[in-house]
Amino acid sequence: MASEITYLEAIREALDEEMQRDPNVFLMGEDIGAYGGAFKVTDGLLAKYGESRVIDTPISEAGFVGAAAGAAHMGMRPVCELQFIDFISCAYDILTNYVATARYRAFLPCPMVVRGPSGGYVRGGPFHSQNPEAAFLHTPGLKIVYPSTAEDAKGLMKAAIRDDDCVLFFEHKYLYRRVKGVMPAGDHVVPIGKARIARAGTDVSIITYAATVYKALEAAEQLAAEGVSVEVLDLRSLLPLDDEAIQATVKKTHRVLLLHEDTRTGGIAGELSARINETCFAWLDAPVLRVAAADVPLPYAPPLEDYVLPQTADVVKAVKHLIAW
Amino acid sequence: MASEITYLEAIREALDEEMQRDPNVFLMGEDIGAYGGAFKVTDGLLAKYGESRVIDTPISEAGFVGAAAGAAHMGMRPVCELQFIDFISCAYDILTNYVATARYRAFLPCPMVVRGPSGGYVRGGPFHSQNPEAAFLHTPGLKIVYPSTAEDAKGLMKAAIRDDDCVLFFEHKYLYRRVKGVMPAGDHVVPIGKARIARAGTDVSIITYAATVYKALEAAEQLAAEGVSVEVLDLRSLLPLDDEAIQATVKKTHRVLLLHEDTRTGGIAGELSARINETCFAWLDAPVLRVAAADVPLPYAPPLEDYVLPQTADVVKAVKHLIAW
Amino acid sequence: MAKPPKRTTGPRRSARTDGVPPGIFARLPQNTPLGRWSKALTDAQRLELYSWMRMTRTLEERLVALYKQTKVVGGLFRSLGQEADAVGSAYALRPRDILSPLIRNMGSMLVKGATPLEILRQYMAKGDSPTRGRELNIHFGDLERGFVGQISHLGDMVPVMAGVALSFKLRNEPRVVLVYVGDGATSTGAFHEGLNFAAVNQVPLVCIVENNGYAYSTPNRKQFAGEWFSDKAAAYGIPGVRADGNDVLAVYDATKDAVERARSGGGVTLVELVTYRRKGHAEHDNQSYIPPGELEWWAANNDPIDRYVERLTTEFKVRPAELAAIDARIAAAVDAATDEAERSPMPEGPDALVGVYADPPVMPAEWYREGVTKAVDRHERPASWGTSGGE
Amino acid sequence: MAKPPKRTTGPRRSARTDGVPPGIFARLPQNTPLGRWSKALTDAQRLELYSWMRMTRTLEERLVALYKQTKVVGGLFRSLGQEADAVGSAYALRPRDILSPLIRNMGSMLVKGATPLEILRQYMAKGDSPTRGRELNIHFGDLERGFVGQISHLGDMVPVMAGVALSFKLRNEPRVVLVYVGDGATSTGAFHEGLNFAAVNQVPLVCIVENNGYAYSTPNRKQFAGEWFSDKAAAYGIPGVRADGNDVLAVYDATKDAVERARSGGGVTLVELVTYRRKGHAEHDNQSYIPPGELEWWAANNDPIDRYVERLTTEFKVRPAELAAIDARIAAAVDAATDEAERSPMPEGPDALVGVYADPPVMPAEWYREGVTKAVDRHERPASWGTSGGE
Ligand SMILES: Cc1ncc(C[n+]2csc(CCOP(=O)(O)OP(=O)(O)O)c2C)c(N)n1
Ligand SMILES: Cc1ncc(C[n+]2csc(CCOP(=O)(O)OP(=O)(O)O)c2C)c(N)n1
Ligand SMILES: [Mg+2]
Ligand SMILES: [Mg+2]
Repeated sequence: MASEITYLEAIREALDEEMQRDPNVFLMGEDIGAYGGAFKVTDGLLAKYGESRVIDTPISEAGFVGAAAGAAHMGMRPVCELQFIDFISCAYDILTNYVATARYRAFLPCPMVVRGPSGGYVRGGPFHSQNPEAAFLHTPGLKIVYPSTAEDAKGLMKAAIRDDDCVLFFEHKYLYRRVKGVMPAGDHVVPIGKARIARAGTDVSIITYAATVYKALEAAEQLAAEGVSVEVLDLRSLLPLDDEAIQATVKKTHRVLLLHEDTRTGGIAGELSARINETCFAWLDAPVLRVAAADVPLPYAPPLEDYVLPQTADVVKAVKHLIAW
Repeated sequence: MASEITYLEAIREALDEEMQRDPNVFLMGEDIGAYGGAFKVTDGLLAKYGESRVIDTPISEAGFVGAAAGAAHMGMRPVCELQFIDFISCAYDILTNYVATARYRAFLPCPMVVRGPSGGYVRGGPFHSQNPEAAFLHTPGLKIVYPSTAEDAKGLMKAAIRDDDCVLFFEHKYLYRRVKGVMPAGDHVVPIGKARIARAGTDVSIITYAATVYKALEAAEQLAAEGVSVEVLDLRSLLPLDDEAIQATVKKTHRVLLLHEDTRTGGIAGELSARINETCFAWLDAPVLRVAAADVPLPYAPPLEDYVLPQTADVVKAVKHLIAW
Repeated sequence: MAKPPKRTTGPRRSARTDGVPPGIFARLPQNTPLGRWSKALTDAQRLELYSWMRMTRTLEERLVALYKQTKVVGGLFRSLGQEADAVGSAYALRPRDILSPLIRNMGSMLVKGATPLEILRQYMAKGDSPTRGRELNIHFGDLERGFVGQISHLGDMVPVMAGVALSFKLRNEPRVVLVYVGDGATSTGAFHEGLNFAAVNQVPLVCIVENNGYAYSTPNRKQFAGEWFSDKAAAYGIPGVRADGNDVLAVYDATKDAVERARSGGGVTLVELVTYRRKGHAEHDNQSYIPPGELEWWAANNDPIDRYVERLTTEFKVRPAELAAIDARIAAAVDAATDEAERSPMPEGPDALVGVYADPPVMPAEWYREGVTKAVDRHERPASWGTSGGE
Repeated sequence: MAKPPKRTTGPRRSARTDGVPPGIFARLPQNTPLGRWSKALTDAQRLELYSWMRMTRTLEERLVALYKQTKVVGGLFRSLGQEADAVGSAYALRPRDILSPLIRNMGSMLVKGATPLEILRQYMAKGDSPTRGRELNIHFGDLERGFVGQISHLGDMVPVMAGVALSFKLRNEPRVVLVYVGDGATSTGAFHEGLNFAAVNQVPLVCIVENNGYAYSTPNRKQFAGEWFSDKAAAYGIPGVRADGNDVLAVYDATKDAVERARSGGGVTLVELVTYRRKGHAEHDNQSYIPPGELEWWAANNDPIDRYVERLTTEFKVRPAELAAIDARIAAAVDAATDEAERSPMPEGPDALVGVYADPPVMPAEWYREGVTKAVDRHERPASWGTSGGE
């Protein structure tokens, strides 16, 4: 009888099951072996699979992400942990120039996963709270997922490891131990590229992902009390985007709020707004609005972080504005 | 009596004048000294200013861009050349994490310019044709400019060097020797953050920048013959964006085409579409459409590059679609 | 070419316990003979060195107490057992010289004039802390006093400080730059690019590798296939030096040699200071990965403060009472600073929008905050509605 | 610690003309005495080495002709004077070993089975070229034959090939990986991170630094403050070797030593091959930055093919006629390949959308192309228009 496990445990379970299933799957990263990773995601896997499949690396994000690509060409399926996703910037060149283009320019398969703790609301300051997804959105060849539930964390990780291309797997550290779920029995795989309706509604659609899914749900709850029916779409995959699901919710409610934790300018909401405009213009009863972080580096002190990041009250206010439109 | 000079010469003239004006301005980059740079932008400056102000660097984009930041803290005004802007990915960490946040987190001024030949239409293939601007759009603390004319190339370079923050200065290599202009007399500075109406019109607005400004102008010319009046807005600055100018043209024509050379998904047009929707929704008579590169790495063979990049005929077709709306 | 190819072989690895310098168990540590610079130190200066080391330890112990009371926001990083390398190296600088600390170089910052009050406020994320609550722990700086705040991304400070040093060279200022990296950070591309850039340009830079045996949980042997980090100097064509990082006078001598060589135009030096990290990476780290006995051995046999006290009282005839007086003065200072820091206010939310750029000075507030509605005022559609084409 | 700090000093720089190995003007080049491996070469193998060097030069000369006829799309990169280092090093590999070439390693690719036809089609951007017109010049690979296509970003292939080597180690395959970098590429962070990763994991990797004196226009002294790139091995705790890159047999010996050490579990070796770039960075480069006489000296005194021919005909008693026959065969092969490559079609535009991902296999065409309009069909607003709330 399956019991609840956390988002973090769900990721570990996926890694464990995939390593069990496929001997080509192995892990690389800083302090992921004996220590089990900064957040203990890989805890226990060294003991179970040994040093050749759980490799502690030097502090060299470009080094081991590049090495993952080389191993992937040869049929291995590496999963790289970035101690914090903020350090993915050190592998930006390798990922966008080498990895993303390998199949296209050289017909080299590059099945690999790059994962790491992401996001804010944890007083991590400017270098331990980042949401870098938008920086990779215009890099054809990469896939990007960012789950909000334990079930999706597990199912998407399994899909990512089995995917024949490179998947950037963002894990929200605020959710690591705060959200729990009961894993579906059997080989639970969540397809990449499919969004999820987190809450059905008829008046306004909130399209979001990761930690802000919960801000949206809280807001929806409050608004329901006031008779406003909010639909919450959890994208889960950011590249490719689930255009069908996006268009369906827009054409259902005619009012759209885009919500994310990344900065307003240059965040993924821009791409969403453009797509909605291109495909659902006539269905819109109000402008597509965005609630996002202010355009500043994320500061560390609680009052500052709370001020910069989107809060439930902001979502409520924005939804009311859309309704009043 | 000023005569015409090229876009490339205009940049050199700006560098020269600023080095003359301010002894703190100096240049760093690969092969910029004796060789004058891969495209000869800095040709002659070594002879004029000497090795201490025109510094050939090892092949270390993170190294010399980081060094520029340190020198900038101490009151210098470094201008870094990336041999091709494609290599800015190697300095991505330093730029987004160190440089962009220096003022905010540590009150350290970081007046520096990072410049380099960008863009396609030159058969450069996937690693010598990139348009990385969108990757920096969600990095508060950076500024981004991307001129399309020789006059703006000079005026914006002077503004960038005088700016007290880091400016990413993208130069379109297709335009280097193809476009010419007569420089305005005197100290010609073009303010960062101000767009330019490249052609006035009343029926449709094309908002674009860099090389595709000319695709837009060609299309406008063809469409004029068919009685369609197209306004072309050349953004010039991408961060910050000129919201006033964008709103003005939208509210004037009610129909908007966003055009850029970067990939459709994740390109800057997304941000533009979102802003237009948020601020001009009721003025729109048709959806905001995008013409951009296909979502693939840019291939090298002429038929492939031509197929992937936006062409004048695409713009004409999209404008007609907007008009017919 | 004329001569047949010569084979140069990399350093051999001598057997050793992870993270513990070879032979460290073999003999008890011995102090390095006094060098040119430490010989010239006055009694007062030797006591000053002691006070900075003591201040470092006392302040960190206070921070631990505050951390346990959850008054510290975020993680707490200790330099227990590394006080000598931080203090002795920074002490080798002149007032106008500049350093960039690592997370374990609070001692270096104190030497350069950072105050306990500033550090306490930083750790408590106070609004009047040096970064106004924007950055964590000791991530702050002051160009006037001569220290530049680090960022988290390891290695990045090397190219940055190489650039600071470049500015000194370009302006012929007789100033020197000191940048600290850990054993782990030497694996980063930024370290490599920055140090090579500095070496080629012969800027006045001293790069200190604090070899404390571990990078988080990673022992040296998983970080580097060689034996000594000072051997990396050969890759940059610069001198590489190694010193006992727990002998504050040896640290001072080795660093000052390099600093004064840099000042006189001798370029870059890589200085490895061999020490040991006795606490976890941060307070939350239980150090389960440390071989048994290792921590205890270092605590018992190679504590930099114990070693220095021993030396002061014997070799330099300092009376224990003098040291006790210093300890008391420091304890009082830390108490006072703690009370004041606790009284400090937290920052105000809207301050988060200030100072991203010189121009504009403030970022716009989101429209749904504080009744800001500009961006999305309900649009009044103009007369031209429906008709296509403009006014 | 016990012993006083030891100072290890970086290599001294000996005076030399930029980019020219010290003493190279002092004496004429002498061949390195035959080593263990070259001694074992058969006559046929020695001639094979010759043919690959000749093929490299002949093919590049053909490319120059096509370039002048503007039949080459993009730049043309020569390895004139470096044929020995490319061919001799690749010849040290076994069929199942894998290498990653640099822009000047066409010769290495030929040894590994790349054909003139493939290379000509690549340079002409033909639709049936190995990358179907997606990538330039010799940027292509074939895992079966054992070469991985490089990307432009220098240094990146080092971590990638370290990963290929890691896969061999993890699977206990007796295969070795060879990665080439230039003197300039050693300054990149990727080179450092990749080589250190490989060294720590003791993977079967050989890293060859082709020291040809210049990186584009940048002479060695502006790239590296040391003297020999092989000295960088100390920074990774691996053996560093140096050989005369213009002596094909010396190159073969030095590389094969490293390759077989790697195969037998000996880990990583850094091999510096000292050679000279006699053409510009690419054909457009007029080499104005080269000190007078340098190019001429190398052409006259240290051409790797001339040196090898001399040696073959004297030391190994090869008849000039044999070599002439090889040359003729190669010329004919290049002629035939050229004709065939010229007949090849250019790629079709829509092929650009294929194969970015395994899934989806094809990217959607833009709606304004070929009557695709899906994305922007004129929307039919549903009944609910104007009423807020859904169906
Ligand atoms: C580029 C980068 N990767 C990873 C990290 C996460 N991280 C922070 S400290 C640390 C260990 C640092 O070890 P070392 O350099 O030896 O310094 P020490 O903590 O021992 O003083 C790591 C891996 C980081 N800050 N930056
Ligand atoms: C990261 C990076 N920066 C800059 C360049 C531009 N570039 C291409 S080749 C080259 C010089 C390479 O010199 P070297 O490594 O010595 O190889 P060589 O051409 O001499 O064989 C440069 C600077 C690049 N390709 N990658
Ligand atoms: Mg350490
Ligand atoms: Mg070279």
